[in-house]
This record gives sequence, C-alpha cells and structure tokens, in this order.
Amino acid sequence: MKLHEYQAKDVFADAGIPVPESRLATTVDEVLDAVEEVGFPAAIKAQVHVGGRGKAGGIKIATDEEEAREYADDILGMDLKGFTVDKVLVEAGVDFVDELYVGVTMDRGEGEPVAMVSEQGGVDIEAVAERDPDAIAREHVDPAFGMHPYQARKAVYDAGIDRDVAGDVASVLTTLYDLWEEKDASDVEINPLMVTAEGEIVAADAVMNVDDDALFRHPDLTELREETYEDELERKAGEYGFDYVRLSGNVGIIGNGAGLVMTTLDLVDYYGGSPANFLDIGGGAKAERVTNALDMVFSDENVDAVVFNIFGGITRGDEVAKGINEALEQFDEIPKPVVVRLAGTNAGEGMEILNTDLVEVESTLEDAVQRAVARAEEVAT
Amino acid sequence: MKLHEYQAKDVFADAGIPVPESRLATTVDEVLDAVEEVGFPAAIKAQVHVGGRGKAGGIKIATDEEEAREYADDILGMDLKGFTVDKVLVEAGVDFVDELYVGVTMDRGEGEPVAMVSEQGGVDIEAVAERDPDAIAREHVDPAFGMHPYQARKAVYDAGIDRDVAGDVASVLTTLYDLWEEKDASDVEINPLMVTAEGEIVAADAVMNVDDDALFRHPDLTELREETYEDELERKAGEYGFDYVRLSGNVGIIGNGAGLVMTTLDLVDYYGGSPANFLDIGGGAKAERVTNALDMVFSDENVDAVVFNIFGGITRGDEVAKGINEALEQFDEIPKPVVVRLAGTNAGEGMEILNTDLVEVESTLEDAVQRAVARAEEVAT
Amino acid sequence: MSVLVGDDTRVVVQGITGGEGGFHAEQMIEYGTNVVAGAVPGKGGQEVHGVPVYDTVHEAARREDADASVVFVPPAFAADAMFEALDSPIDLVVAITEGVPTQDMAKVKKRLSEVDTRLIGPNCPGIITPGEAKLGILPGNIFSSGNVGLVSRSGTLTYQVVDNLTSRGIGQTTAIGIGGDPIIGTTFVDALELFEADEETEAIVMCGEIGGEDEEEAANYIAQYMDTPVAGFIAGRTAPPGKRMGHAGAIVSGSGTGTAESKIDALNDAGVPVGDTPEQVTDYVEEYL
Amino acid sequence: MSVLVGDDTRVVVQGITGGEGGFHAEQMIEYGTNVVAGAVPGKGGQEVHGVPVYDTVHEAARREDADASVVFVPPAFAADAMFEALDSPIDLVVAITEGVPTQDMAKVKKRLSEVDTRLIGPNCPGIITPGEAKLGILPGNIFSSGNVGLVSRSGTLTYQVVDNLTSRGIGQTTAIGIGGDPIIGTTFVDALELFEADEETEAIVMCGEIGGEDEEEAANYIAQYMDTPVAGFIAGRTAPPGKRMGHAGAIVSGSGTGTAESKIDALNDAGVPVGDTPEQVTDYVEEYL
Repeated sequence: MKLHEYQAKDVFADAGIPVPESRLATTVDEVLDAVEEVGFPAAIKAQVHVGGRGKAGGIKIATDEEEAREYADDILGMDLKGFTVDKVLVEAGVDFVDELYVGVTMDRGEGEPVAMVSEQGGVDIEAVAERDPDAIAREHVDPAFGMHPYQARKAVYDAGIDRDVAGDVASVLTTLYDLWEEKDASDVEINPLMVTAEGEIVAADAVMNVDDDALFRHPDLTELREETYEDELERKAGEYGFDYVRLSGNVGIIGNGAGLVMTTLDLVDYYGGSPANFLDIGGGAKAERVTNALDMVFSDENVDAVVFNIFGGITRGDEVAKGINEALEQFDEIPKPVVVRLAGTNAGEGMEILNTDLVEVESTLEDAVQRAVARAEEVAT
Repeated sequence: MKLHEYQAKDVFADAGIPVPESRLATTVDEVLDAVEEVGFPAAIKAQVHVGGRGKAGGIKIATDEEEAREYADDILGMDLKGFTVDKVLVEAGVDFVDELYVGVTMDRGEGEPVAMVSEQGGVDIEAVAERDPDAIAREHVDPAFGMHPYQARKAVYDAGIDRDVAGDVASVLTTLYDLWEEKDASDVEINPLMVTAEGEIVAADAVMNVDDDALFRHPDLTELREETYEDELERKAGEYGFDYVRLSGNVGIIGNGAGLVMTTLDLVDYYGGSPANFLDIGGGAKAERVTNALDMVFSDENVDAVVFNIFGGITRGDEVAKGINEALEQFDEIPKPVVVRLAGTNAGEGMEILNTDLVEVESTLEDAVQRAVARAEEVAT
Repeated sequence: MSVLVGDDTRVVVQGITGGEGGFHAEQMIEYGTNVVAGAVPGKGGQEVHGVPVYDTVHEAARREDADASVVFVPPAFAADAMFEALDSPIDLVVAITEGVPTQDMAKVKKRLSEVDTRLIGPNCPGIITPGEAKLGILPGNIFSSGNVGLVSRSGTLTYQVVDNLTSRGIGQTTAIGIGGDPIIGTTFVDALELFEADEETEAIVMCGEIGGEDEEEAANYIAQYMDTPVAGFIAGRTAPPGKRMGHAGAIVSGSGTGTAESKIDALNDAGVPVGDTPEQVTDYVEEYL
Repeated sequence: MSVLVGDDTRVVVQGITGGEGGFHAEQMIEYGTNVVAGAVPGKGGQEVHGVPVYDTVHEAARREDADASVVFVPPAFAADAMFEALDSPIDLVVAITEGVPTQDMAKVKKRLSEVDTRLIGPNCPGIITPGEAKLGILPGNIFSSGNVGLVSRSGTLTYQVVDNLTSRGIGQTTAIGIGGDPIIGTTFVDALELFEADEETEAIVMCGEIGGEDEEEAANYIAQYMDTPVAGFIAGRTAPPGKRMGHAGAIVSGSGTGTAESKIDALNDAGVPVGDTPEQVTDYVEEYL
C-alpha cells in the first residue's frame, strides 16, 4: 500500500522529522486559501501514486497568486500517467543550499533492511545508483537488533554529508528506520532532504509504502488507504481479490498460481499472440471465483479470445468446470471464444461436467495456448 | 532501584496486567477509608523494601472494620527488618483457587534474560528453586529479538499450568518481559499470580527492580524513587555517592576500588579483627571525597580504628594525603586512630605531604591492616 | 535415496486443528507420510486424524521423536510458529502459509543463520519424495519415483512440469517448492547443493521466475560446483517492469533487475539449457537420462 | 611473546576528545602504546595529542590500519560505541566505561557471539603488555616485563598484586583486567586459554571475587585443559549475602551462590592454591618459577 506524499509527511512529522508547512487542497479556491497561509513561493504538488511527478508537470512552484491560480487549475484534474489528480499539497517553498537523499528499504537479496544516504538528492535515486553507485552509502541492518545509532552516523559520514548537518541527518535516518520497522513499511524515503542556508534540514518529499501482508497490524494505516486504479478493470480485480495485471494484447489469460499464469502469458507470446492480462485465481478457487474471473476478462474490450488454464493441486477441476459453465450459461451468445485446459486434481470430473458447447477444450497447455492465439487472430481480423 | 509494591502494580496495571483494586494509606483513618472502598476481606500490606513481609507480620488480612483498625495500627510505624513502615497498601482480597509464579530476570551467567513460570507460587521462589528446581520452567530469551510469543507459551505449558488459564498467563508473561525490557528492569516478578474460581488471573503482588545504571533513560521511574535506608550512615553514603555497606565490626575501612576494599575487609578478618564497613571512594578521588569518607567512618560509633588503604592508579596519593590532612586537622583530637597506607601513583608525594602527627603510616597492605586491628583492639578494651 | 524427506521422516503438523492444516494433514497421511503429531497451543491432548496434538512443538518433537514440521498457521502467527520450530529439536521446517509479512521473514532469516535447522518456504507448496513422504499441499498423484530432482519457486508450474515428466515415464527423486516470496528459507543454491550430493538424482529441473537474483546465483553455483546436469525454465519473460506478477517476489524492478532475460542468459552461460515451453524442458531432461 | 596486545598493536581511542579519553590517550602514548587514531562523531579532521581523529571507527580503522580500540565513552553511549567497534575491522575492543546498563551489555554479548572480535570489559582497567603497550587506565609504572600472566576482575587489586610481584623481581607477560560487571566480554576462561597458549607465560595469577560463577568455570577449565600453573586470590570472603560490594557483579545472592568459599574450594580442587593475602599469592608464584 502506497501512502500519498501528504500522508507520509504526516507520519514523518509525528515522529519528529521536520517538514515544510503545508495544506491539502482539492479545488482552486482551496489552493488560493492555502497559499495565503503557507506564503510564497509555494509548491503545488499533485497527490497521485506515480513516480517523476515533477517532470510530468505534476509539481509547480507558484511565486504569486496569479501563478497559484494558474497552476492549481493546470494540475487539479490533470491526467498524470493514467491517474487523475484530485488533490494537491500546497507547501511552503524551502530555500535550500543542498539536496540529500535518505531512505530505508528491504534488500530482498540479503533478506536484510538497508539504510541509504546520498549527497545527490533531488533527482531519481535509481539513476544515481546506476550512474554512480558509490554516491549512495548503504548500511545493512540486523533486523533483530534494529539500526544501531552508529550505523546511521556511519552511513551519513560515508556518504560525505557535511559535518555541520551530519548529526541531524543521522537522527532523521534513525527515525526513518524506526518508522520503517514500526509501520511494517517496505520503503521509506525522503528525496530531497533539503539543507537550508541556516543549516536546518527539511523533508521536502516523503515516500512511505507499507507491506500489504502486514496491514492487519496497522489499522491506522489501513484507514489511510485510497484505492486508486489506472482503470476500471484493476478496480474490479481489487474487489474480487484477484492478482491481476492489465497488459496491451488481445488474448485473455486465466489460470491458477503465479508461475503457471506467467508461463501461460509467455507461451501466448511464444506462439505469436499477445497477452491481454495476468489473472491468477489463486489456490482452491470455487465456482464463484471462476465466474468472477471470466467476468473480468470479458469486461476487457481488448480481449478477443480467452485461455483458461488450470493445473489443480488444491484447486479442483470439477469446481472450475462448474464455474465456467455458470459464467457462460448466462449468455445467449458467448462473448469471446474460451479455450479450456484442465489438469491435475479432479480434472477428469471437470471434463465430464464441462459444457463443451460453450468452450473449446485442449488437453495440453501448449495446445490450449496455440488454439487461443489462433482464435484471437480470427476474431481480431 | 527497587519499586514499592504499589508502584510496581501501577506500572503493571498500565501495561494491562490485572491487579486487585487498592488504595495507598499512611494513617489508620486512611486505611479505614480505603477498606470501605475496596471491601472485605482486605489485605493491609506494609510498603517497605524487605523480603518475607508476610512472615514478618507486615501483611494482614482484615475481615471487618475492627480488624482493619487493629492491623493498620499494628503495621503502620512498625519496624520491619530495620525499616520503618510509613505506608500500607489496602487491597481487595482475592478469592483464589491457585497461586502461580511468573517473573523475568537477567541470567548473569548466561548474559541473557530468562523468563520463569511455576505452579508453586505464593511461597519463596528461591526455596522452590532449591527444593525442586524442575518446578520452575525457565525460558532464555535472545535479547536482540525479545521474547517470542511461543516462548511465553512454552514456559507456561512446561510449568504445567492449567490449559484453561495458560493463554492468559502466557500473555501476562509476554507483557512482563516487554516491561522488563522497556523499563530496563533487573527483575520483574508476580508472586503470587492468583487464579480465581472463575478462571481469572490477578497479580496479587508485584516486584520491579530497575537497573540503576539505566535510570538516566527513565526519568519517570527515577521520580518514583523513595530513598529508604536501614540507617543514617547508608543515607549519608548515598548522599556522598559512595559504595558503602555497613557491617557489624569495629575496624573502619576506606579504600579505592571494590576488589581492593573487599580484600582489605578480608585481611582485617584474617588478622583477627572485625570489619565495620565496606567503603569504596572510587577512582580518581579528590581531597574532598577523602574528607567525606573519613567523616562517614568517624560517624559510625562502632568504629574503634580506621585503615585507609589506597593503591593509586588514576587516584593520586597526594590528593588522598591532602584530603586526609584536611579531614583530621579540623579535630582537636583525632576521634579514632587512623592507619594509612599509600601506594601507586604519586604515593611518594602523598607520603611527603601526609601529616604523620595525625595518622599512623604503614608501607604494605598487610602491615597496615595488622596495625589497625591492633589499634581497634586497644581502643575497644 | 532422496533429499531431505523420506520414509523415516517423522512429521509434526503445526496448526493441525485448523481447516487447512487438518485437510492437508489427512492428505499427507493418506499419501503415506509419517505424520506423528500435531502442535496447536491450547489443543494439547486432542487427537486429529489419529494423530496426537500437543501444545508446543517442543513437546510434540520430544514425545514423538519428530524431526520435521509443516506450518499451516495464519500469516499473523506464522513467523512465531517458524521460530518455535526453528528453536525446537526439529531439523526441517516447511512453511506453507502465504502472506507472511516481509519484516517477519527478515527476522526469521536472521534466526535461520544461527541454527542448523532448514526452512523451506514460506508461501510454498512443500516438498515431496514420491512414494515416501510429502510435506505440504502438492497433489501426490502426479508424482512418480525416479531420478530427476526438481526445484521451483512456483506451485502449479511445478505440477505442470512434473506432469510432463511423469507422463513420459520420467520419475522424480524429490521435488522442492521453495516458494514465491522475496525472503525464503531454502534457495535454489541450497536445493541444488542437496541434489548434487544425492547419488540417485541424475538430472535436475530448476523452475525459476522473474524477480530477485536467486536464479543468477544458482547459475554461478552450477557453473562452479555441479556435475549433475540441470535443465531450466524461467517464467515471466513477458512481464512488464514494476508490475508484481502474483508472487510478492515476482517483480522486475524499475531499474531492470530481475528480468527473465538476465536469468536465462546466466543459466545458458552456466551450460543450462532453458526451455521455451515446459514441454521443451522435458525434452532436455530426457536427453540427460 | 605476549597476549592480545604488543608493540605492533595499532590502537584507536573512542572518545579521545573527552576528558577521560584525552587524558588516558596521552598516558597510553607516553607509555609507548601505538595510538594511531581517535574516533569521535563530528570531530573528524581534528588532531589530539598528535593523533588524527575520525568520525567513525570504521574510517579510523581503515585509514590507519588499526586493529584495537579503547572505549572511553559515557555509559549512555558506550554500548553503541562497542557495537561500532565490534562491527568494524577492529580485532580487540577494550571498554573502560563504568556503569553501562546491563541490558545493553546483554545485547553486546549477543553480537559478540556473532563476530570474531574480542571484547575486554566494560568497567575494567584494560590490558597491558609491560614495556610494549597498554590499552586502558592501568598505571604503567608498576608493571615490569616477565613471565607471569595476570587476569583479574578488579583494578586496584590487580595493582596491589602486580606491585608485590614486581617488587620481588617477578615480571609479567600481560595483565588483563576483565572488569567487575555481571556481563563482560572476556571471561577468566577466555584469558586463561590465551595465557595457556602463550609460550612465554610460565605462571598465571588469577584474581577473582565474589559473585557469579566465572571462577568456578575457570577452575573446571584449569583442571581439564591447563598445564601452566595458576595461583589464585578471591576477594570478598567476609562479604555478607545480598549486599553488593561495589562492583555490580560482586554480590553473593540470597540463595548462597557466588560465595568466596565455593570459588576457593573449586580452585583448590583444580590444584590452584588460593592465597589468604596478596603477599601469599606472590609466594605461590615464586615457587612456580
């Protein structure tokens, strides 16, 4: 779960990290009220879950009311990489002399948290990491102990941060780590952490992403959730509880188990087709879930044919067949051709139940995919 | 630092551990008011830092107002193993069917915390430990991780606690461990943890001792400190900041460094004398501290002679000599014979300064002790 | 011979009184697995599917001389269940639970480095030595005994490949589902090491997927230390960057690490042919035998 | 030969800009110790007593090729300073600080079990190889070079015994003050093991005191593994139970463990004579040589 900048800043500020004065606004009038309070220059920042907001025109600095009105009007309602901007953070501009980067994330390879500090803040840190890996000081943390204070200092000095602000930056990093742990975050990040001419430090941006699997122990964070989807289908998948990713092709794909569904996508591509989506119905799916999955894929207007590939372990072929029948029997005419392949647990029972007037059946994965690709081509042309 | 029962119960209750309803009282009238609120039977419990309060008459159960008045009168002001009782906790009696023990302490040998559970609560747990070590389930905790929930369950089931209350007892133990860690306790203990006929558990006593060296990070606990001393001399030592233990003999002992002072005590005993105290002036003591030390020992009316043994490392012999001179020059007559032995850093300079009209000097530890023992014998007879 | 589990493995089922735990305990027993105990706090003294239940893993292990456990405990309590098993006399812990918080797993991984116990999973289908024992949720009927070792990050993909193998008469020594989470106990390298040391395993199938660098590390390991031939499969060639493909671990990062291409190249460089389809993988294995 | 420290030991002083740290750094340098750096956060770039100061121990160790550190850091920050040194390329950490919270030390002890670095202390006078190097606050002038190893829980008692030895012409290989706290890095057994392995050490003096069971464990170790003769001293024979005699570790518990009697008996059973006076200990040593 991703927190918006304004939400993450609240969390950071509560923990004692300095942030600029700011107001949230959803209309141009609110923006004008807000700039009056925070003063000029004021940053007007789109609150959407996309990277590179600045470059995409989602962040502008207004130096007077005129500009504030103009930028508010530009940004509110704009489409930013597929997301509509419905709120902006209006924030006092910071007069900085330096921009730093601090962050904590899980190093999945090591299975250990890693704290990071760089003098090269204010730009895409992944670009820095590729261009000049040594510009980012990294300190791995033993998750049983948590971050020792010396580790924060070490990361800060290793990054070459000025001695005048080093202590403050180290203490922000310590706080960030503690938040990362306390809130079950996957990433926390301040980029840029600004240094003013007076040697003060201020978090000018704030990123906090929380491990979805740990939300059960953070009801306060769960409340902050704002479901935003790039499109209607992803919203629907969220409601149905499917692992779903929309792609640009025309062969709809449904299967059980991430690895097998990915493989089905790959085979569609391998046999000359183009996958329209990734949709994993998970383990042990019952008929209703199968019906919902078909509903999802039929709702995607790009889809010209569907391949339904189940290898039953805890998922039972008869349940799947039942679900397919139920989903398709409601139509006078089947919207798109559906190719079904059932294997594993109760596959035989499933095949007996399956209404083969409504679907096409193949017995191997390779055959099923090839047939779906062919059908999609037919429908498309 | 030891918390009183009533203070520890506040801490435990704040953390969610069930405790009986209670009131603190310092007069008989307050006790009578309190019993009215908590009802009968009511326990009237002396709040002093001594073990075995019950056996010593410091805890009584009143079943009516008459008894409450009588017991309050008995306990308030009584002398309990050298401490005067100036407050009592008046507590609702608990109708129990079982008494358990739970506690957390530092296993110094292992350098690890250990959580303990026993079915044999309500009695001296050290006696249980000696009589029947297996009656206490022990679970060592990795201090980096803290106590895993399963460890609390394991200790509880290993101790043979009834399955009906096992979950509740495990959760109390988990809370106790967390408190132990959070408050830098050396020991926390509930003995007895009572089980009622309804299967509820209640902490009928509460022990919490805090590591003095960690008090700097617990200002809230430091405020709870109530200095109580067995006598005036220990109070004085507290003020002066000396490590001091009063003993029953007549040879006063002053030295620097715990090991060397202990050794001086042992030698007094070895040469037929009897030590009056342990007094360590610590490392790097200046003249004033030396003066204070002599004041301490002179204030002890049991002392008949003093041995002052310094082996200078960071402590300087000249500073010590200066302090001895200052302390003794204020007397018209030296109260008790003082035997001085100076060695190590600046011992030569010290010997030159030392006013040998006021003290007797020896050059070895053994000789100094023997001389002090002899002087004490002379004075005593 | 086989790897990690066999006829003599004595299994504790953690969470045996729950729906999942009970169902799969029964399935394991039916398959012939030597399930000797269940462990569920507060349920000690009960019996489930003829198996005695204890309050703690320690007691179960001590009383029934168990040496392996399978964890069917809800995500909120799964890490604690793993710690309990890791700190007990158990030698092998198989965690089936999906959705264990990542920070919990980082702590479990730290503990793992301090003990001799092996963890498989979490979020995995388990491990099976066909005809002897299965610990987990794998459908036993598709496996057959033979000389191919299989290790995979994915459950159903494993079944797909096994089905291909079995239908061509190629049996398996042991199949290990290591799980699709970013932080797991047993990695590809660990599993490959076990198969390499197993005399009966004559060829190995390794099914990887996008995300992380485990496959690249495995390729390194194969190139340096292995004689047993390995055939590979990598799922997720068509996955776009930044999108999580079901498994928490299956994601190509924005900076382009974890791609199928990088993994396939690494394996090819290590002399491991990577099939375009599961069927092709079976072809490679057939050539090895 | 000597134990742990010598001419070639390159020392970092943690807290060198503080009063204690500065004073003793100077004393160490005067004694001839090879003090190569100081480490104090925020003070990097300064110089103290001709020694460069760095912000972190890692940098000090890397730049100056240091292999040992001495910690003169206030109690509230001492554990963090120890962690910093333990996690750096330093091989030996000597913590002088008195009053480190016990729970902090339990965590440090846990980390110690994970690294190869050795810790001496805290709350100890340090370690000295006479004529070569001293790390800590011991008064160098009373020591003399020779063939007796000394290990002690107490500072001034060490000086007393060393003074007796030196005044009779008996020099020391190395003297180690292990410290008076309940949780310490190097124990008697650790120190005895080092002396036993040192060819130059022909006899050992071990000064224990009441509290804990380290002396009993040392006695066991001596009986089982040692050829080098040991003479002992135990302080606190007259200490009453339940009273802490200065050192946090020096306490006979209410249940009677940690008594001088138990320690003396154990040592005697291991063939170690225990002196009634420091002078007697010197007599025993004289007989050994």
